[in-house]
Amino acid sequence: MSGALDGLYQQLILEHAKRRDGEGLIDDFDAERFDRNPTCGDEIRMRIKVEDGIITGFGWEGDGCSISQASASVLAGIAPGLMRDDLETRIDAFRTLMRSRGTGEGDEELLEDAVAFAGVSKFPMRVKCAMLSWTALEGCLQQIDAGQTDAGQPDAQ
Amino acid sequence: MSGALDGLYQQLILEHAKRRDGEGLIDDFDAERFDRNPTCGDEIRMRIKVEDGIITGFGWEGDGCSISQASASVLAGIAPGLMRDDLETRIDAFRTLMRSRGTGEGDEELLEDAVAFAGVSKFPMRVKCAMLSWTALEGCLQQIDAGQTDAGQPDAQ
Amino acid sequence: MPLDETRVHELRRDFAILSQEVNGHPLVYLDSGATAQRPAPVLDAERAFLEQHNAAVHRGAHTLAGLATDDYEQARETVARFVGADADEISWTLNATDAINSVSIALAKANAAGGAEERIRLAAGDEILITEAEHHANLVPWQELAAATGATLRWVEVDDDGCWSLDDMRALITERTRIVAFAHVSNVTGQVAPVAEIVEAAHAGGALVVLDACQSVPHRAVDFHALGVDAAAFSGHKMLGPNGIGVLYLARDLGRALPPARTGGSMITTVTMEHTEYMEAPTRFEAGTQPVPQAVGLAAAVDYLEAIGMDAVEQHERELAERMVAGLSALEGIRVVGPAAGVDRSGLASFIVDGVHAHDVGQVLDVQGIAVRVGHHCAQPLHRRLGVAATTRASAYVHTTEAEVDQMIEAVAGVRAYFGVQS
Amino acid sequence: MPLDETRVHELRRDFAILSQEVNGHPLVYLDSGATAQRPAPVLDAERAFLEQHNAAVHRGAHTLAGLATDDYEQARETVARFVGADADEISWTLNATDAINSVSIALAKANAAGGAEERIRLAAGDEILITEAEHHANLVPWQELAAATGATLRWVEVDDDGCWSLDDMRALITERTRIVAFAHVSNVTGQVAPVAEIVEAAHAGGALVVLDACQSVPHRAVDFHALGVDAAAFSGHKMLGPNGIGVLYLARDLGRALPPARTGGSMITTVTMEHTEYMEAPTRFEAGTQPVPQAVGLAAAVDYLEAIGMDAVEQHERELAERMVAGLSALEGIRVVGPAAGVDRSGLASFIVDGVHAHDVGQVLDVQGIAVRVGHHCAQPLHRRLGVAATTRASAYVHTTEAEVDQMIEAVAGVRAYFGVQS
Ligand SMILES: Cc1ncc(COP(=O)(O)O)c(C=O)c1O
Ligand SMILES: Cc1ncc(COP(=O)(O)O)c(C=O)c1O
Repeated sequence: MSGALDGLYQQLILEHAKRRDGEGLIDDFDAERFDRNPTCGDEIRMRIKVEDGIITGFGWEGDGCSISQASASVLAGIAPGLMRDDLETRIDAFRTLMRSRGTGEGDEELLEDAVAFAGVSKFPMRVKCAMLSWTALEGCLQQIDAGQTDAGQPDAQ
Repeated sequence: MSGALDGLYQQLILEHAKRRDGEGLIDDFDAERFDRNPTCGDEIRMRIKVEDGIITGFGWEGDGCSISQASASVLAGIAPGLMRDDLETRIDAFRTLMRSRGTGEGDEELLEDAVAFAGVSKFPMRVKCAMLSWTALEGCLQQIDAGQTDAGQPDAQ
Repeated sequence: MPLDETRVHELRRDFAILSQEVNGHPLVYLDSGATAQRPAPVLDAERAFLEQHNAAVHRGAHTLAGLATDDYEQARETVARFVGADADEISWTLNATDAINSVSIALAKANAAGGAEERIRLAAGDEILITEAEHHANLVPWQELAAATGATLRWVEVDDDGCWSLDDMRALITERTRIVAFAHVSNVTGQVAPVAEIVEAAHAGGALVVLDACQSVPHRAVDFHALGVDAAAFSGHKMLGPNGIGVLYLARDLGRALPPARTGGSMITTVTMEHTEYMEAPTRFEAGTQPVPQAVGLAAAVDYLEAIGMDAVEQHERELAERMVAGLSALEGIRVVGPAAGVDRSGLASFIVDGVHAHDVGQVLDVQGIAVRVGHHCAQPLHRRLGVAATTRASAYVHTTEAEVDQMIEAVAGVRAYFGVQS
Repeated sequence: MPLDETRVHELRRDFAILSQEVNGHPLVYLDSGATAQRPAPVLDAERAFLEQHNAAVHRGAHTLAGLATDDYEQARETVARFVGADADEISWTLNATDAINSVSIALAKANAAGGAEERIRLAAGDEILITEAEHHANLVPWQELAAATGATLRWVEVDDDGCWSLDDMRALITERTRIVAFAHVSNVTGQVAPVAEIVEAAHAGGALVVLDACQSVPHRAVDFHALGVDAAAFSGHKMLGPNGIGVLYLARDLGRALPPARTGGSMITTVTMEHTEYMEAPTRFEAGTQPVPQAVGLAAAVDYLEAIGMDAVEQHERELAERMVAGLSALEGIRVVGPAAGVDRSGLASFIVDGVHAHDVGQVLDVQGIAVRVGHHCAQPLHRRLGVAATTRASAYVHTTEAEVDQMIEAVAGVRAYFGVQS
């Protein structure tokens, strides 16, 4: 079994699933979002703080499979300190990688530890697990644009 | 074509479909019933009068295929003058004939002209056309037993 | 490529049922308007799915579930594209009747719950507008909605041929009209409705347009976005596809506003014992296990129709309809209902045989192997207006030949003589 | 005749899908609880119908229409007999979810229209009683009915194993209770409800009993008349039959009292523009073109199950369930939910792997060709009570072997080590 699975469960992913970097909700925040993957029940609540267009605070709480939890943990290593435009570029790059059905490798400069998820793209049913926290973050950014701070709608798919 | 059809459209049936014996509603009646075959839209309204257990009045109005109309006309030649129990025996005999799927011939003493319908039993989809007026009559008899005179429920099948 | 006799004969080989004899005669199936037959590629697609990918979709994490989900969503894309819709505007139902009921039930629910958006709220004084020619499926649900909301049901009347006019429809669209529902193509007369013009008039007054597309989508190119309708319904079984599946089109805005008619598994995000939150369209409208193999079969039917080309289908049927109308009208004592010769009609002809009940007409044709439909065709008000309880309808499809039409006409020609009706 | 290994291996040959490899391993399909696979006789029956008899039923007068109608009504007889019902108590729906919704929607309609019979009338203060273990399909529709009528939804709570007790149920049945709805067999825990006892208590107070028979009818002999329930629902796709067809059982009295949820063609006697009269049950509940080939396929599935014998099916699954429970419980860090060993349970086991999310468990099994279901199984409240978002469920059917169960257990045994979870 291990052979087939190792592309999916990279060592780095299993580690992040345990480390859970960034876990815990920050109190001082500009946007909060709750997203859920209704198929498998994975869920995440995320709060961010943005100052002068830079992500200065990031925290999350969640429940779900190792892929979804590791993905949030990896994101915690990427997002803080970035300009929001830069962050959006990275979210797009991650989405492209996830949709590559095993053909993409990911740009390590942009995606850092998140390139470990390249193998997930070969498992179409797990892509949305990996995307959950990234979509939540995108939702937070959109909220800031729209000037709302209420918790988002549960994700429809 | 004629060969295959002649078992169904006996000359006597085609004649009755035109003669329409007993057509016209009687004014002095003990039971009235409206029945409809929802599949093809055939319908009949029937009124009967019963005195001392004998059918003394019988009239109908209807719209439908030649089989259903001829069947009402034939019934008009049978019912009047009969005791109601005798009539029920004949209704049962006719139903048995109709359900025989081509195997029955019908007892001419009981069914008179109605034996001409024997061929209808080979055409299962036409059986309910032939039965329409007989079922309506049965409904009238039941109404008299129940002491009602209101028009019956449209037939469900 | 036109659908010429050679091509039609090629297609016929895909329909095993057509090679049968009925009552000692080769089957002439002229009842596609009631239900169409399925070509082998449709049957094969469904079976292949069931023997290779079958699993519960959107639920499992295992490989088959993933494959089944892909097939299922691919089918939605295919069907959506076919009718000029986006995939999230297409949800599956039991049949077209269920699709229309889903709209009327959802509207009743939205009203009862209160707080519904203005455009889907109905009240006493509001009007629902239909036509006298509607199939019961596009009539009775609106009677029910009127009863539930206090709105009034109004209708455009038909003329002696069973047709209604755009002018009459326009005259009845007022500021009280909240819903306009009508058949794109009538299943009895074959009349084709001027959809875009009605949509314009209805939308000007803020009314929603619900299109019964049961007899159009199978027989001609249809583009819901181009037509601008708010909702539409059609059935798989009338378009060479499976039974047990219907399609509900809800334009994105309406899909967002409508509550689900049915609730249950696979359409929720969060359920507590006290409260439930629903997914977005189309999933919101798909409670419980869906007709997945049927969706796959329906997509195969779409592929089959597209390989022929919907313009070729329409053209083929127009020619057959003209042939039917001309041939039948030329007979003594036969009256064809529907649009006058030369006016657009779909590939069918309903007719009245003077002095012979439709049921007897159908019987005479049946013993010659010719299958037509007799009755009120689920349009009693229309038939009442035509002054008959029943008509006989011959309806064609891609596999219908000119020879079959001629055979039907010839059989009809013998009917009155057989029953001894004088000319 | 018991369902021994020889016979199971014979049966497996009927299921083409089972002979596939998945991820390089022979498929081990342990997701029959979500959707079952169809044996060749079911696929063949449907195809034969479509290639020989397919036509619109109850409508046409032609020969095919007659043959199709016979097949269709014969299917109804077969299915009715299988569940201890009369044919006129069985109507077809899209799926079980649709069947339950048909009851809740009809009850809401009856109440809104006023004049409904006492026993189907609900008002503020009345109670609808369900359990915390219900599938969303037997939960959300009752929330909706409560909202529509002002009635209160109450529920029996489950214990740490996800099971509820007859005593708790009885205690909650009061004179205010108008409807008691529950699953005959839970799709998560496999718990079997004491139906007859609940019916007795419910009927004593004049409440109706609605049985979710989705997980019982496919897996054991069920007799609705003997159980005395007023309504019941199950799905074709879970019993070796087609998707796109569900069954609604309405005891004769209730079938007479309930209005139709959906309206349209083939279920009316008379339609005018102002008013519609409906047929009697079961036709009244079957608006529009029905899933006729699916009904034929479902009857073939019933024949297939009866040839095996429902007692043999039940016994086979009981043995497999015991094997699953024993094998899984023996593993370190695995908790099986549901009834204690020795208590009746259906052929499934849902379990929690300490420290590993169900989705990851399913993934590890899937790469070994083992298909199980992971998630909340459309029972979020139950899972919330169990303290997890998701469980892993293995569910068996007639084709499941002991070797397959053992393979699943062995794969589960390796999961925690793979994810480095300490014991
Ligand atoms: C107990 C139970 N009830 C209801 C349902 C719903 O059945 P369907 O999805 O076929 O409508 C299911 C299956 O999903 C079930 O297991
Ligand atoms: C115009 C029209 N509308 C609605 C329907 C209902 O379709 P279905 O019976 O497939 O629900 C039909 C076919 O019977 C139809 O011809």
